Amino acid sequence: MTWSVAIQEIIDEFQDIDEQFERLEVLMDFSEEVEVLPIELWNERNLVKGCQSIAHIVVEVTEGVVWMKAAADAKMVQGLQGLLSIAVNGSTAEQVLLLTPDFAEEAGILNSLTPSRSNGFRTMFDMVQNNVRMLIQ
Amino acid sequence: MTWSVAIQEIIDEFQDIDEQFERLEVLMDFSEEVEVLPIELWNERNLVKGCQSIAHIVVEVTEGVVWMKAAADAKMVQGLQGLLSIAVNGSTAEQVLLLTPDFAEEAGILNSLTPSRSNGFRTMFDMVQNNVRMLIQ
Amino acid sequence: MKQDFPILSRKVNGKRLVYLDNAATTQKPSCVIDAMSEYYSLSNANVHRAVHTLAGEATEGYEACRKLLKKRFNSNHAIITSGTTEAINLVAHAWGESNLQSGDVVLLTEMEHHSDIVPWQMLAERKAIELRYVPVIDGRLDMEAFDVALDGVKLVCVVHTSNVLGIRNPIEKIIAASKNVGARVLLDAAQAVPHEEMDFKELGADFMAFSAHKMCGPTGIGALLVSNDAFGEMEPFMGGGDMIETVTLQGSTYQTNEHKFEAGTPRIAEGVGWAAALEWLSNIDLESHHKRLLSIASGVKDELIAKGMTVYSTLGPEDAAVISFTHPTIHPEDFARLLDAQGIAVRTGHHCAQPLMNKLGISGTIRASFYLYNDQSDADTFLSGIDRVLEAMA
Amino acid sequence: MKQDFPILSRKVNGKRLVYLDNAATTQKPSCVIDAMSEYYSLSNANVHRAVHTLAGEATEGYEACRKLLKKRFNSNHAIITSGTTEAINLVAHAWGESNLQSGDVVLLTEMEHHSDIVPWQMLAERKAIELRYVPVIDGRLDMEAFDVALDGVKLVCVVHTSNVLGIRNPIEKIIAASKNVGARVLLDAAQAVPHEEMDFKELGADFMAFSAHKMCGPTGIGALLVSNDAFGEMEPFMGGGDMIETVTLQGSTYQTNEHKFEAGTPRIAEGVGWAAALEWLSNIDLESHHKRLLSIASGVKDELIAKGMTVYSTLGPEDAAVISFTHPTIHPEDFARLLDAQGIAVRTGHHCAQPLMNKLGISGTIRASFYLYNDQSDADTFLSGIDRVLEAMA
Ligand SMILES: Cc1ncc(COP(=O)(O)O)c(C=O)c1O
Ligand SMILES: Cc1ncc(COP(=O)(O)O)c(C=O)c1O
Repeated sequence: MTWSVAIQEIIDEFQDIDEQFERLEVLMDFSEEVEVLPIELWNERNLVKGCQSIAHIVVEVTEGVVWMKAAADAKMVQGLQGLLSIAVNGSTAEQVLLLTPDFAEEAGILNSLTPSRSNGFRTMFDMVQNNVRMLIQ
Repeated sequence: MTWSVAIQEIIDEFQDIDEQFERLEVLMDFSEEVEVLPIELWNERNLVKGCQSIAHIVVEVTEGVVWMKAAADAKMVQGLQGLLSIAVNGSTAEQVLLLTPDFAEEAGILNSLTPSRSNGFRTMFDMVQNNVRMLIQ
Repeated sequence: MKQDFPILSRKVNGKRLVYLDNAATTQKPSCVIDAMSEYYSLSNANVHRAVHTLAGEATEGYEACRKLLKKRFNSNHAIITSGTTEAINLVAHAWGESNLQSGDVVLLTEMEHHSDIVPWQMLAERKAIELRYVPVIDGRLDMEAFDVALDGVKLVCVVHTSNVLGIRNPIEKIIAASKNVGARVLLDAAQAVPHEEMDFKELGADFMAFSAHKMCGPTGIGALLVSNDAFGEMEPFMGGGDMIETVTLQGSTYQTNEHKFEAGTPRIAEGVGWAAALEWLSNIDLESHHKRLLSIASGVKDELIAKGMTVYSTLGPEDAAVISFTHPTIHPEDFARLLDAQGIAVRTGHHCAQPLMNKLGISGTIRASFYLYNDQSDADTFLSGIDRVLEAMA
Repeated sequence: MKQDFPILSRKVNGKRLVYLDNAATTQKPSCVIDAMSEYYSLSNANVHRAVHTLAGEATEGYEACRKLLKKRFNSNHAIITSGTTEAINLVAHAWGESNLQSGDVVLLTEMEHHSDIVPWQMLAERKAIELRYVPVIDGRLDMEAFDVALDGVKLVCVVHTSNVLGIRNPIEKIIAASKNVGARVLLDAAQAVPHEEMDFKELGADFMAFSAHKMCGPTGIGALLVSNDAFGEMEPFMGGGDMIETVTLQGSTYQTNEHKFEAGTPRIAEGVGWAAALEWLSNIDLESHHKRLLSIASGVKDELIAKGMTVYSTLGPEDAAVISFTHPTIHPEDFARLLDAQGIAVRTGHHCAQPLMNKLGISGTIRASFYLYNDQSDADTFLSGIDRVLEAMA
């Protein structure tokens, strides 16, 4: 398990919730953790493909440190982007490449969402890692 | 129920049999009741359509009396033709037109055969009646 | 009614399942599920051309489905397909290829499901035929435009009942006018057969396509009804076993009945299951359910409007109980997910009708669609579920 | 093994069922029957593009089938169809229409099933392509003639294992030689996948078609595996929901993965059932069963010859345990019916391979085909059943 204390706290928080509705409310709250990608920067290249809502992600690596900006029209998708931001922002490229999407599953978020959505999370996760990989080459 | 004593006897005979194998043996024995249609007279017009084996039937009405000749390469099909011959040969056209294929069901022959075959019997039965109808017009 | 459907006693996210996604697919009564299990446990065999007992039972079971279809819908020809989509593609190939020439016109509507658009666009590319679309105004077909567009048309393809809005189109008028100009008519009846009794001969259409899974039957099977005239004009579509009369290296001859269009091992268990569904439906009074569901849906519609939603369905007296709506700010997906968290299943998206969405000026809706087993308690749960969503998102 | 298959404890005409019609369709283990019932009772919903829980479970269940197919057969692309026949028709349309021109040559064999002949005859008519047939000599493909016929060929279509004779063709050689001349290769693997483990990439063919119902899965579903190269050359076949990316009145764009070829609501319950069958099969050692069944069948073959039958199957070490035979005087139908009376299910007729029948100079055979759950006791019952028929017909 390669996640940070911040992520572990999130996992614990989700695991404490019994009701699916509340879990989704908490997930939506995480949308505030996203550094919002301005609409002028939404384009075909940073569009999240295969996602039903319109979502975009841009990743930067400055002096080895990763930072992502994102936006989505559905609040839950932006919530997932918020989780992802907590997991990657400020980490080193190496740390990000070592991450696996398991933490979302561990938190009970992946299996609480339907496959198309958990795939959406996987897609976003893969997109971030691929971008990091390209940027540090 | 519009069948003759001869048919009733056949029904009784079949109903007395417990084993399907023996029932089929008896059915094949009836193939000897067919007045065989010589091979020179087999043609597209008197071919039984939709039957898996090659079977032919010709019907004559002489002075109001019906007579059929038939042949089939499978012995059980010829057995069914034999049953049909007993039911119609020597009867008047009117009697034949009053017949229904129920007697074969009553004898336990139709449902002991698979649908494609019982349809084969129905097809032959219909063919005989249709021919009689045309011939007396 | 609910106890006939095992799935309805299931809990979703800890709540009683309220299934309001019936326009996508309906649930199955036990008799359908059991008929298929029984088929596989007792009679499974390949059909046609065989003499053993199982094969006879399987053939009888499968062909019983065709017989029931012909009887229920009063049709001389019932071709079994894998669903509405394949049925329409079958018409495009088996009839369209041999009866439409370059320059001929096919008339569609803006309300069509993708399954009644894309096959024609593909045919139009292959054969250089012209496609026209009857416009939608205020959520209904523009019948004046229809009359104008009909000029010189060879085939009219129209959705009987819209899967997005529940609108039942005036198909009797459409068929009469089309017949007047000598056009053949295809009805997309996917959303019609679940909701009303239909007499194919009396309607006078040439083709009617629908799916079993939207009328309590299994997935993987549907049908195309065909008029006598149109049947005679059709050439085979797919080739293979069961559809041939003779095959030689030089060429083949084909069956003359429906089998001509059913290449390969058919959907045997599915036929058995659909037959059970048709038997089950034959004991249901669709008309009284239609009235009951429409009245429940109308109440829901009023409440949704009162709660600030935009509702696109008009729910006229003949329409199906399908409510498409949006909220001014909440994304449909967030909405649907928060309903799902409460055990309520609705669908979101373009519902395979993007041209209609474009016309309505939106990218998607939330759709609640009702069926036989739904009742007022489902509507109440749905509405209080909505309230909770609105509170949470306030 | 037998206790996994509920149908095998059934009695037919008062006798224990001995099911030897496996080349037509195989029986289903309980886990397959139960998986489908469970799907309908717990998770039934339409797949893709939906956010509610049932739709998620249904999508997962259906897509699990595709994943298992890709894994079992080592393929990057697995298109789900309604069976082998539709899979081959899909190739003829989706690949044939856009990659074959007038005058191009497609090479078939005289051993093909109708499903691998008629689609090509129909394509040949549409596009004026040339069909060549590799002849059969002594019940096997004439490989010298194959080498000659290969000249200038664009596509080679060959049955991996014959449904009539059980012959396993030398497909490794056929694929290598075809690739040498730059031809694409389609394998009709309907009778292959039930009997051997196959690695699609290693084989190097471009298309491989097969049906679930011949490998313990449900009716109404099958697959087409496609190589990367060939996949890129395919255009859509049927149009409709699920296969599009966007639809406008002016035209449509399509999905780029397998969904591009799966228009309409897919075979959801069937996918769930097939997935269960694939899981079940993954615990079976096909190779050891192959040896066991071939040895049983060889014994039966010798006995049949001793009893005066003509046997057409050679049963070489790689062939499937399928015995086609005739009796000098007893009509195959009478024979099969008298076996059925004893609970023994065999098939008679041309087995959808009329060209092969013509080559053998007969109109049909009696065929006994063995599968996993058959054992020596079935063979013994079959042989004593034959004895009773011979006595009765003496
Ligand atoms: C060799 C072969 N090819 C093709 C088929 C056709 O398969 P299906 O009828 O399932 O489409 C079969 C089975 O009948 C077969 O045995
Ligand atoms: C109006 C309409 N037409 C066609 C279809 C396509 O049906 P299927 O996906 O069963 O082929 C549907 C269902 O999705 C529909 O609602």
